[in-house]
Amino acid sequence: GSDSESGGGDGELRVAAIFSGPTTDADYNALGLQALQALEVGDTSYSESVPVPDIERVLQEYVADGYDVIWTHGSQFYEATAKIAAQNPDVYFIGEFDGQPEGQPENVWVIDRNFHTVFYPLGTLAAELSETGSIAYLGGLSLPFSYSEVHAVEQAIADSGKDVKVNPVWSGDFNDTVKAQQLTSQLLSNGNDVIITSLNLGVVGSFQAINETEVGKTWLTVKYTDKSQNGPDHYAATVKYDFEGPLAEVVDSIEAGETQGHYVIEFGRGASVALGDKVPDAARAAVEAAVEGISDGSITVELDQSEVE
Amino acid sequence: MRDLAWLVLPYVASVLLAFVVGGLVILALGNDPVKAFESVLTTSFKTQFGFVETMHKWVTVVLCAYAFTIPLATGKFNIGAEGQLLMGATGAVAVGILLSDLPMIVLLPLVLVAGILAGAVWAGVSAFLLVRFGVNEILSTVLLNFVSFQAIDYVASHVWPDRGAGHPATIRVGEGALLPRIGDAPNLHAGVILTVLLAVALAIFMRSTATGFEMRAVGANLRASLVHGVRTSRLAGAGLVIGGALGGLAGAIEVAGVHGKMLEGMQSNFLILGIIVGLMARGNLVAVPFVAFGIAVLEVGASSMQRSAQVPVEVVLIIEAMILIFLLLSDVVRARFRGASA
Amino acid sequence: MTTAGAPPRLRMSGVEKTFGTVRALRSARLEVGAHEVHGLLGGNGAGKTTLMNILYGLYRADAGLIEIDGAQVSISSPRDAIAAGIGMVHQTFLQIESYTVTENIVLGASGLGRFRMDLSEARARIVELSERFGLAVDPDAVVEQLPVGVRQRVEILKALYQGSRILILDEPTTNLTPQEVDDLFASIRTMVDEGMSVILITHKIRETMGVCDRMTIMRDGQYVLDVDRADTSPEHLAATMVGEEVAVATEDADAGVLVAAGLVDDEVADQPERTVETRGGGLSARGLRIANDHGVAIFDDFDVEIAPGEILGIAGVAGNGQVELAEALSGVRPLVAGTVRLGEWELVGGDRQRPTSDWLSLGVSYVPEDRHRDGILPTRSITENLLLGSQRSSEVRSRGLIDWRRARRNAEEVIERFSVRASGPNALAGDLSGGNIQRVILARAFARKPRLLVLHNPTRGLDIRSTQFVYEQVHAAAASGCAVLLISEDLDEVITLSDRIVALYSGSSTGEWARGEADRYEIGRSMTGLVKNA
Amino acid sequence: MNAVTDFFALLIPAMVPFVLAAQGTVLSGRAGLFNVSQEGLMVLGASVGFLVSWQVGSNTVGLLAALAIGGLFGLVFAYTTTMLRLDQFVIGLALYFAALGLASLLYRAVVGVTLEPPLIPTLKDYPIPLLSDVPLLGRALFSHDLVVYLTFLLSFVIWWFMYRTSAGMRFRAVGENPKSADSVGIPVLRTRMWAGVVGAALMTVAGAYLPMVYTGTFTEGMVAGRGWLVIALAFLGGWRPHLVVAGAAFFAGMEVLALQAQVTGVGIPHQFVLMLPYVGTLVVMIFAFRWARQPAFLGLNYDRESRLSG
Ligand SMILES: Nc1ncnc2c1ncn2[C@@H]1O[C@H](COP(=O)(O)OP(=O)(O)OP(=O)(O)O)[C@@H](O)[C@H]1O
Ligand SMILES: Nc1ncnc2c1ncn2[C@@H]1O[C@H](COP(=O)(O)OP(=O)(O)OP(=O)(O)O)[C@@H](O)[C@H]1O
Ligand SMILES: [Mg+2]
Ligand SMILES: [Mg+2]
Repeated sequence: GSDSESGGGDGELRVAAIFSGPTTDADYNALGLQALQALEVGDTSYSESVPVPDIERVLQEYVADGYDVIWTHGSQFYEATAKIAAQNPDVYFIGEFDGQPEGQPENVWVIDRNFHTVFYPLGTLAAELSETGSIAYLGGLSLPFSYSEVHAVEQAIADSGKDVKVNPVWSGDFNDTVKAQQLTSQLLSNGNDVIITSLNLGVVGSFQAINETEVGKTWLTVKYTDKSQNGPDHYAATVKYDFEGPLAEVVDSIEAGETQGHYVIEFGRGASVALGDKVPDAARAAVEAAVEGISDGSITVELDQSEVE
Repeated sequence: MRDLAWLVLPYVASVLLAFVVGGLVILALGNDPVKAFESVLTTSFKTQFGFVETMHKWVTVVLCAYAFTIPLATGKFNIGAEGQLLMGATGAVAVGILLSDLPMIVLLPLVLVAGILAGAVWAGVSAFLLVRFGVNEILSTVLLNFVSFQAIDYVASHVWPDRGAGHPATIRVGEGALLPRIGDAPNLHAGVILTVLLAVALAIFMRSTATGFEMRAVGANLRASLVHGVRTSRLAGAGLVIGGALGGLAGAIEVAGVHGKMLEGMQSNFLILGIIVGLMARGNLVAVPFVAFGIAVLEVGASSMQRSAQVPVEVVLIIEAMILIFLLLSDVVRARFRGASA
Repeated sequence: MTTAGAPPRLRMSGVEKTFGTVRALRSARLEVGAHEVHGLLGGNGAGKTTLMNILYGLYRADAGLIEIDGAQVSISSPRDAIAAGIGMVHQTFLQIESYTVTENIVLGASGLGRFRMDLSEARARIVELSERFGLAVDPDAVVEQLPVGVRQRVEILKALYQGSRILILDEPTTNLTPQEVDDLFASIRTMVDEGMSVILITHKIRETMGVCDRMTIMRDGQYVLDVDRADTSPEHLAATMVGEEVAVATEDADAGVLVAAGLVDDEVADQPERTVETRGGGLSARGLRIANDHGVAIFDDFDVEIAPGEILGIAGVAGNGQVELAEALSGVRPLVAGTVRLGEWELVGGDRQRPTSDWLSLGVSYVPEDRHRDGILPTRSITENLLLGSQRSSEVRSRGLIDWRRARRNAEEVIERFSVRASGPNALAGDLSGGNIQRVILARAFARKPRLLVLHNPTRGLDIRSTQFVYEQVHAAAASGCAVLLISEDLDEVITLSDRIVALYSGSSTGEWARGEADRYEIGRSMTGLVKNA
Repeated sequence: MNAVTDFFALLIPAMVPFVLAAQGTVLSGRAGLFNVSQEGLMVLGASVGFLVSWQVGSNTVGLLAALAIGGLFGLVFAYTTTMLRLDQFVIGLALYFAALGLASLLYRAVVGVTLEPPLIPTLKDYPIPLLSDVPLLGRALFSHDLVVYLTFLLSFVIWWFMYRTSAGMRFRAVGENPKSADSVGIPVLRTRMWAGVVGAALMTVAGAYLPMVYTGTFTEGMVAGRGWLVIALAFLGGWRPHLVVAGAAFFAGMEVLALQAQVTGVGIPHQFVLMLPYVGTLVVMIFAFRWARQPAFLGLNYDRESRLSG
């Protein structure tokens, strides 16, 4: 299956992508599809809603179908990607990971999502915005990358010198809007005034909850795509991701014969922080300074994946 | 021979009809139905890999179907195969990780037994509540599924988490915990043989042992069985426990044969597939493996349908629904036909 | 009773009905006049119930005509039937167990409206009806707690409440005492006097002769004959019902056939002498305390002794502890207290009660009253049904597994020997007729060479031929030294078969008679707890 | 006090989807129909309810559309099981699949791939005058959207219908003993048909409530197993409309408590906290033998001419 039947001519790459959720999610998977479709290659194809237990099979099928480059969008797929890559040295793979994987095969590119670094400015922002001294981190599954996000936020708050406490909670599902709504209401009524979310679609529920509260007192931050229209009055910031640039760059490198590599997403390279209009200037300045500091290397965000609870 | 034809015909006819209706849906969505169905029917057989994947799926579907069918023989609905599978997987990885240094000859049996026991215990909770307190088994098995989701999340993120997985998963079990492989790579795991043997043994068990007979008797008429010396409530409980053990074995084989670890989501939709196979086989244990094979081909093929013809995954669900409905309808048609010709 | 010229109250003609491959009715017909009690007679499976179900709209006829008072009516559901003035009391009561008498009676009534649920008016009418027709019930009782006799009155009241002009009673007397039967017949007479027509299905010729004005006889789904009572005799009816071959047999009237037909009065029944050797080794149950399903002890300190070869008959009205007693003495219902010994074996004693399977293997065979509910696996083959209960015995197994080949051969033999009418050993038990189901159950019971046989209503609803067959088997078992406990609500049966009779009322014995001493009405009175024969 | 108020303010809306779908289940069940497609129907209701609200710009129309599509599915269920007498369990599962597939397919067809999920306004709260001013619990109990009030009103109406009207007495008879009901002229099949239709319609409305109150948008996983729990709830409530409300309160209460426990941090891993509602229900069921009975003919098809279904 392909978007362009005529593709696959000489020198034209055939690229396949595998997504973990539906591409209609207006979030992580939609971003992926957008990046895939922006590629200027011979032929693209994708599978969506592929559960982790099925990933090896789908990878194998794409290999059998003769695709040149296969991209798995989501770090849960990395292990299988590396495994299949080792078995198929003639096919190129792009996997995603948080950090630097060990034993990366010759034919695998890694896109490092670098979440912890990107979350640091949110910690700075929260420290500035919080009046109650109590903020919350609302995640989906308690995975190592979400622990690293929490630690990065804590590091930023410590660096800011403010006395603010982070309360991490997990809804158990990145897309469960209902649980997110209920948890957010609870968090707010418990005095947390900034909610840093690390959810996919679930955040829509969080907006519903925060919209019930007083404007200017409570704030919400978002991951991946700009969802400010859900609650512009409480919207503080998005850490925006864009896979278009990184993917194109990686595919170009592969075409150029560079088959292995580690592409780190950074500010300006696939990631950015966008702030809401309502955010006060002081906070805005602090965030900009943090982004600046990370980019010029004066701030190093530690990758700490140890458990929080 | 004619009887066999009568048995197989409705399955074939309903699959065909379902494909016709599904094809219309695909056409309406602007995709190519011929291409889509071609990949559904050939993915499992075109490559050795496709076949291996199909057989591995078959193993789990068959076991989950038994997990549903055997309690059903005693009139009990086990809707808990996914919880039992997950707990079986938990038991299997626990042994496979804790005793990872043991040689295969010792470790592998322990892993499988741990899976079986864990599944049996999990279903045993429902069985106990049923026999002792009369708690409806549909209710308890459904609820225990939800409990098991949380339990394995805990195990996969706190007890033996694999930090690099990017997904809640445990670290890998020891080498000795893995099922041996048959033939050249890509190859089948030995769980396939185990399942075939088990299918034969279960068919004999239900047909020709006193306990198997009693189970069927209880399903046919509980009161009459009681009056004739069958310990009915114990048997209904036993049916659930055996079903749970098979669900647990499915989990252990997924660990030892497919993933080498436990990971969230590994229950996939095996619960529903198992129930469907059980219902399509109409409780006939001999038919279960064959129906399960058809479903495994369909499942593997379906996901390739979206790859090769870019048909949305949802359509597969709709086709599966159609197959079920047409299969039932074929009964009605057959009854009318026979009545008319008699 | 029809006056010449005027059309009859009901006329059914040319009725055809096929179930799958069974032709249940072939051009059946029936004519019932006004002010008439009309008997509908025939053996098991003759099509009586089917014909009436068609009249009541429960079955759809393949062909046929129904006329009421000369006008053709079309009845496609019970609703239509009720509207046409037809009421039916089914063989198995169609009641909502958890509802009260009043609720059950008014359930389908049209006068109630959709929403308003004021039952007081209805209640008053029920009280009035029950007085008028002599059908005493408590309108506020919950149906599941009522004895069978009362539940039957509820069914009749239901039909009366709906304003039926034609009332169908399908085997209404099976569970009643002689007194209750008399009361029922009195009520029927009142109804007929008020202008109703009653159709009475029964296997008992004596009852037919006692109450019916006219009768129709069916055989194999066909109309055979209809006659006025005055123009027939019991012998003639019996002969017509069972068909020619047996008609010859009635010449040298075997008492069994006659009793089975309900033909004989007790005076007539000078039963053949039977000698019972009184030797040890029979059943000895002492100090029985037995509770019902609600945990209430119905029997307290009750004793039963049966010698080998002896038939002990328990006479009683349903609901006086028969089910509990039968189940307790067959090991199905645990005792609260007491001991049970069978020969040298202690089945219950001390604190120990052996499980049912032990009772079975020690030679206790139980033929339960409700054969569909307790006796068979309806969706299983005859072969499997015959195996039920002995699946753990070494006789049916080879190398640990059940030997189905042998079981099937055994089933073929049984079908042959007990003349079960079935397509073969693979036929499903649920598809058999009541009489044939009973044959399978008896075959299973006898195959174990029982030392104690507990029979509960073994011939209820069976036709003459099947009944006679059961009696022969019981005699054969007793002759081989088996102790037999016969619990039956059919007094004729108890009197004919038993060596000793005990009347049961409310969990205690209200009288005991030796063979030949018994008088129907005296036993009947004891059954209602009126007299205590010391 | 704040905590208690919060608890009830969260509890009431959390109950709504459970109550609506469970009343639908009970209504079908009391007529003898055991429909197990709740999960699928709720997802479908959420999808259709959302999509129609979004396109038309009216949540009321969205709710009605969800009602209609549920009725349609109910009609298929009721027709195939009463008229054709197909197995209820299989048909229920088939409809579960079909509904699940249709829900996603419709969303894909109408919305497709976008980075900005469409939004609908969530339902407005209408505080009940006077009652909502009662101190302490007034606001928590009496300041909700109209669907909340309608849900509780409907539960009362269903209870009243079943136990206080003669039509309800007949209705229950159909699930207890269809042959008896038939024999007194109650139209068994027609009763089952409409019970199946209304029951399924309530299930889809229950699903439609989720996007309308919690999120303003549709996501595939938003029902998150609630449909399966509804089946458990029907058994928990002994198939009685009033006990089902109590059961839903218990269920939703445990769910809210579990969240609250997590937020306040009770020091045990959140997975165990999230198990609470399910384990709690199992424990309650141990004591539920008093009321836990089910309609005698639940899940069995009625065939007038077959003795086995009488
Ligand atoms: N519901 C049914 N389904 C299939 N066959 C039936 C059904 N009811 C009756 N039959 C068939 O119709 C024939 C006539 O049955 P029917 O019930 O009318 O007999 P009957 O005269 O009432 O017998 P009995 O004296 O035993 O009550 C039976 O032999 C049986 O095979
Ligand atoms: N579902 C069915 N399939 C086939 N035959 C049936 C069915 N239902 C009833 N029958 C037949 O109808 C006939 C009469 O039915 P009926 O209910 O009167 O039974 P019966 O012989 O009188 O026994 P009992 O009095 O114990 O119910 C029997 O021959 C029975 O086998
Ligand atoms: Mg009959
Ligand atoms: Mg009969």
